Amino acid sequence: MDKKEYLDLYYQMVVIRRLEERAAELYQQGKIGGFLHLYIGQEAVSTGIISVRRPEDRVITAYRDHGVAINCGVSAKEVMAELLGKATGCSKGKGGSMHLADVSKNFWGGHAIVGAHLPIAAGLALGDVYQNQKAVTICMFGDGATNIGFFHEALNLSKVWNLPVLWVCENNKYGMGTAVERASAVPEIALKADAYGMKRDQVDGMDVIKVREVAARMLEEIRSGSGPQFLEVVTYRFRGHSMGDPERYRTSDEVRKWQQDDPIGVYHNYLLAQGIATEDELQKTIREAEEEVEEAVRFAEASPEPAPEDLYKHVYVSETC
Amino acid sequence: MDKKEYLDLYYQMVVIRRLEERAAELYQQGKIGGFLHLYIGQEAVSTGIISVRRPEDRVITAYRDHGVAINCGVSAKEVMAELLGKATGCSKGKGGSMHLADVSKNFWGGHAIVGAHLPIAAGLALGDVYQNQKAVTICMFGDGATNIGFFHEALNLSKVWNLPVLWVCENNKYGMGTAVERASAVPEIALKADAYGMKRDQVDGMDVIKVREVAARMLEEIRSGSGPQFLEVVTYRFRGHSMGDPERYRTSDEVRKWQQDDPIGVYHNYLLAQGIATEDELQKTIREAEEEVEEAVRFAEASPEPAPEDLYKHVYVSETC
Amino acid sequence: MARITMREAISQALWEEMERDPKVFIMGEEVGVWGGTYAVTRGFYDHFGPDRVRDTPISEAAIVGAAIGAALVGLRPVAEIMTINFAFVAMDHIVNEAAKFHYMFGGQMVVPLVIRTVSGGGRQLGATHSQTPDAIFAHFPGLKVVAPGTPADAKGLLKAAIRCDDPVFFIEHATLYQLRGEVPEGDFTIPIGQSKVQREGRDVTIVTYSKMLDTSLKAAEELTREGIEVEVVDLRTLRPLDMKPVLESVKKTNRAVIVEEGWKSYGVGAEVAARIYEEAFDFLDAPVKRVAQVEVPLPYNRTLEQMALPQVKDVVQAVREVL
Amino acid sequence: MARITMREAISQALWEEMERDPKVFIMGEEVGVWGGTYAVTRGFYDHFGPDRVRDTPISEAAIVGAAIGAALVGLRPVAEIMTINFAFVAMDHIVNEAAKFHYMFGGQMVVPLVIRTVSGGGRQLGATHSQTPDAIFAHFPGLKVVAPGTPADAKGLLKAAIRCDDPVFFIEHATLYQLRGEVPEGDFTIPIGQSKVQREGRDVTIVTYSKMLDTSLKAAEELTREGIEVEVVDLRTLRPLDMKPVLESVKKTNRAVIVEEGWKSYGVGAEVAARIYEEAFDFLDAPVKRVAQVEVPLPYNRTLEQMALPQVKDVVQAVREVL
Ligand SMILES: Cc1ncc(C[n+]2csc(CCOP(=O)(O)OP(=O)(O)O)c2C)c(N)n1
Ligand SMILES: Cc1ncc(C[n+]2csc(CCOP(=O)(O)OP(=O)(O)O)c2C)c(N)n1
Ligand SMILES: [Mg+2]
Ligand SMILES: [Mg+2]
Repeated sequence: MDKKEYLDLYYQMVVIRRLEERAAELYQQGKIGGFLHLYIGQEAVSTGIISVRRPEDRVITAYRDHGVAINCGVSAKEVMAELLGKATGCSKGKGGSMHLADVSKNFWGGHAIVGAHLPIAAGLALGDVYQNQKAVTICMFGDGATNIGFFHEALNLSKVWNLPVLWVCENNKYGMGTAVERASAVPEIALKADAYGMKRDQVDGMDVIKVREVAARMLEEIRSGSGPQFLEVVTYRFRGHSMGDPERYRTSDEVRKWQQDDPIGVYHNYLLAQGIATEDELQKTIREAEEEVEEAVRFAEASPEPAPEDLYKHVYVSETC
Repeated sequence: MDKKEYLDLYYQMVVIRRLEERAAELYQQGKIGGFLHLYIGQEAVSTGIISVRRPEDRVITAYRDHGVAINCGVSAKEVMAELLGKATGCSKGKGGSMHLADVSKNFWGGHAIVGAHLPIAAGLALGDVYQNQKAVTICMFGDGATNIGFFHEALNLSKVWNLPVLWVCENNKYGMGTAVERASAVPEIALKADAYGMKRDQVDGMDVIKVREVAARMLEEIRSGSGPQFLEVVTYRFRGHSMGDPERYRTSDEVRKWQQDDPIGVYHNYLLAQGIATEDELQKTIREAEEEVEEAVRFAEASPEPAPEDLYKHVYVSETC
Repeated sequence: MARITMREAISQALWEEMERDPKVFIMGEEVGVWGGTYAVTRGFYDHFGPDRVRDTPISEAAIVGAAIGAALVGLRPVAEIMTINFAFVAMDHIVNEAAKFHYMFGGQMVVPLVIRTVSGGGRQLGATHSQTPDAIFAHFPGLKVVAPGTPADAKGLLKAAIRCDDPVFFIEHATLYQLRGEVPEGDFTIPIGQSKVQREGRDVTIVTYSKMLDTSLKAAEELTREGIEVEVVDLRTLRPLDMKPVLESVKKTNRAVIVEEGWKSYGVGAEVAARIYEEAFDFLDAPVKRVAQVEVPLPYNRTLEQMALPQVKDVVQAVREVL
Repeated sequence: MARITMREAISQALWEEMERDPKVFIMGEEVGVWGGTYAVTRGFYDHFGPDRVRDTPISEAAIVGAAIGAALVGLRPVAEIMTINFAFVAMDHIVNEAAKFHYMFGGQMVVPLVIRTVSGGGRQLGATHSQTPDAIFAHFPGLKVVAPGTPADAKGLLKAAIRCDDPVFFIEHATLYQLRGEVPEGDFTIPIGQSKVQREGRDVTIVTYSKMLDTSLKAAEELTREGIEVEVVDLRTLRPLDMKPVLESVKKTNRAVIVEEGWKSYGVGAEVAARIYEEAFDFLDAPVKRVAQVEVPLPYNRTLEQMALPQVKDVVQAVREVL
């Protein structure tokens, strides 16, 4: 990586963080509705992984998708506009926070039924294999999602058909209020890969560089025909499951402990310690990121609502066929 | 085991074999309808396992259920009557071959949606735990069933809640026409238990004594609080998946090879070799078993059809509640 | 009578039944430590303990499946499916197992199971999380489907459901939890399978249920000012469907409007309309009107979403049209 | 025109589309080596190879889910769900994903997917394996639901479904595969969403689809002997539902009977009846009759099963009753 690339990772993480902090405010003001699942604390995961994907590699994730969208190259404007339900949003205001997508960026959503996108990810990869396209599908999901049947069926199918999928479990320790060990027979999620004869690894998700390195290796191996692989990324969400979570299931001490490993802070220190960037440069980067987010907010607020007739559009590609 | 017990296992296997051979004939004559899945070749599996269950232990299986029913103590009469759709059948003629059950024998069916009975098995065991009853639930299913989501959810739940379930996979090498290695990421099914941190074992399913011994040990451990365990029984079905299977997926050579290990033949030789029984005694046992089956056929044929008004019965326990 | 919310009424029903019968227990996602996503089971975990208020993994099929198993051996599980949108994941266990065992095994198995779930749109949750597909569950014989519209009905029907020996699919509405109403003190049940006149009137019959009862009552209020007296019949149970109060009302008013929140095609209104015609054809002075959701996957944008959902004004207009 | 079976017609449609377009492929349980449980894809595996005729594990959710994924990136998968009874296992992917992506993501995703499945009772398979719950799939906007009743329609509609950019749930009937009919030679499609008069008559309109078309035509034959001329309208597509030919017919005959194999409550007949009343109320001389399955989980015993299923005599009687 050259310096620009290092700084770009930093920039992306700060954009995600700031965008979500602003989204939380807009939610409180009633400008964003529905569910809002913040990625704060987990930014290093998607930032690290997606930094080593190629444009032809496909990305698909769950409803905790703002960060993934940004990392895939969806503009903060389009993300923010979608959160505000505007016609300029990446899903034209019809999807909302949980259903972001931008097919032109090879970002396939934003899926709100837990685990349902895993078989779909296998299908994306199948499409590439069928059409002799050399691409990997990166599929991200939570620890909680590993207990639903979809997970099992998708992983099994991907191995039986040797599909190029990188399965990424973001183990943030809880599925809503349920701690991993209360919901999963094996608390070390990576072990689940053994039931599918799949190569697996585990990495510290608070360190963007470590995540990036592991992902780079795995993606390369998959590209070379290894078949699907499984990566458990150990991370933590600093905020509630979604807005309005009473958080009765964990102590604030626990949260504080994890916040000491804030992925942005960790990376900040790393860049300084390695002499890759100066504090001034990082501050400048932060200001630029904040400016991008503020502009996104302005853009989103100024954008038009979908037209009433949009309600009836896109139910079918064609009524008659 | 005393001699009577040894001979009883032999007797049960011959009843199952003979009952199914007769059922196949009655099917050809149009007296049995629907699907008929024969257990021929697999008799040692359920005979061995169920021989060590206690009355309070619950048994549940898939649609290949004639043998399991017999081993659980359902009479050949009631099984045969059910196959003929008679009012005297164990499910009153409403269930048919795939849906045998006899709750009074702690046999909970006969389930025709692949894998759907696995979560139900977990629930039976949960019921026992909840009511402080010391019983194990024995849940049997095929190799093909290990690829459906239900399998995953049920095994995971059983471990998370430490439920007393013995999961028994009858690996007969095929799910319909699909060989295990074409459908399962790991061809050695027992490995799947590792994803649930479950104790596991594998046993030769053509040898009723071996099956019995492993099952006895596992049931004992589960009774002592080990939590769920997983047993893969390697076996083979000598007949088609159900009546009318074109069997394009395997060679007759392969079938013949397995038939050399016919579980009844293997056990027959074992009883002779160990000096437990004489050929005469075994022939007498065979004749008794055949007589029971013939009587069952007579009983079933002579039994009445359900009354027309039975069509409307048992949709609800009570229309008003 | 106390004036309490729907949430309190449902919570009371569960609490009282659990106190009454040790065989009753709750299982589902976030029912325990969290206190229920809709706060219905808040305090239950501490009071009844983890064995009777069981948090589950995210495994809807296993939730319903395991609850069936426990019901078979004599317990009375209340399985919670967080929202009806996730009930599709457990669809097989709901319609192929719970609904069929009693019949298919010749009466020897009994499944005294309640599946509680939450239906409805209007919260900007987008297409996957905003459905009201209640009708499709009511298609299956063997299952009972209940969907109350008032706190009193919710309490009485939930208690009846828990005591019922048949599997009951119990549908609450996501935006009704704050609705207040009079609820009798003490223990009472309301039989499943009885529709009820919730408001009397002579001019038009509105047939409705769940959230749309509230919407219809508001429309009725508005119409009073025009001198139109609407009778509102609440189905309360979708299966078995009790048409008696509906038919009596239609025979009196000779006009009917059916109001449901779900999509119109193959919805609840279709069945109710067909039956009204079958059994009161000669009494009708105008075709029955159906008010229902615009047939699109519900969008996130609030304006569009509200356009798609049936509103008081839509009901008012439909009533005017049948007059 | 050649006189071929339904099985041959469906098989031809698949074969020809696979020859025509390399993006078309088949996936499902036993579609390959076995040749299809209903022998529809016999010979396909040898001809097209394992990449285009993909045997899958028993994983219905993954079958539909993976087919959706492949469709998103430009392929045209034909996913087979062995019978509709197992479609409940894949319900979430059918109604929450396939049906919603195009709308929910603002039009940017397209899901040109066909799900072929087999519905119907009458083969003594017992309650879990004998359902005709077609109506519930038709409740979801975003999905198209097709259920042909003749070999020609099956061929033309299946080809149209494969070429269609929307997800199509294509329902075949388990006991129709041997049914023979005239099928045009060569390549042709029949548009999805068009009902069709399959027999002309002046006295009564029967509205039906799938297997019950055959039953209805037989009833019509029988009624001719009594001088009653029945017009039979075949819906062919359940969503979008084309009422035009139905309404035209009813306006001519003034009487209607709806015949479906599934359960009556919340079934296809309810929707069709409701729409007939909505749009042709003044033309009706008698209430519309619905002939449907007795509302029980279908029993194994042959006599009981046949009692529960709609028979020619039931249709004949219903027609007599509306006259
Ligand atoms: C099938 C299904 N069941 C339940 C839910 C409700 N739900 C939404 S998120 C969630 C927790 C998921 O946890 P995890 O997979 O760990 O992801 P995280 O939220 O921690 O990122 C649940 C239960 C759902 N959306 N879909
Ligand atoms: C959910 C579901 N999918 C498909 C089927 C059709 N089916 C019936 S048996 C079977 C094969 C099952 O194989 P396995 O589990 O190995 O059991 P075996 O028949 O070998 O005893 C299939 C695919 C079904 N009954 N249920
Ligand atoms: Mg999590
Ligand atoms: Mg098998």
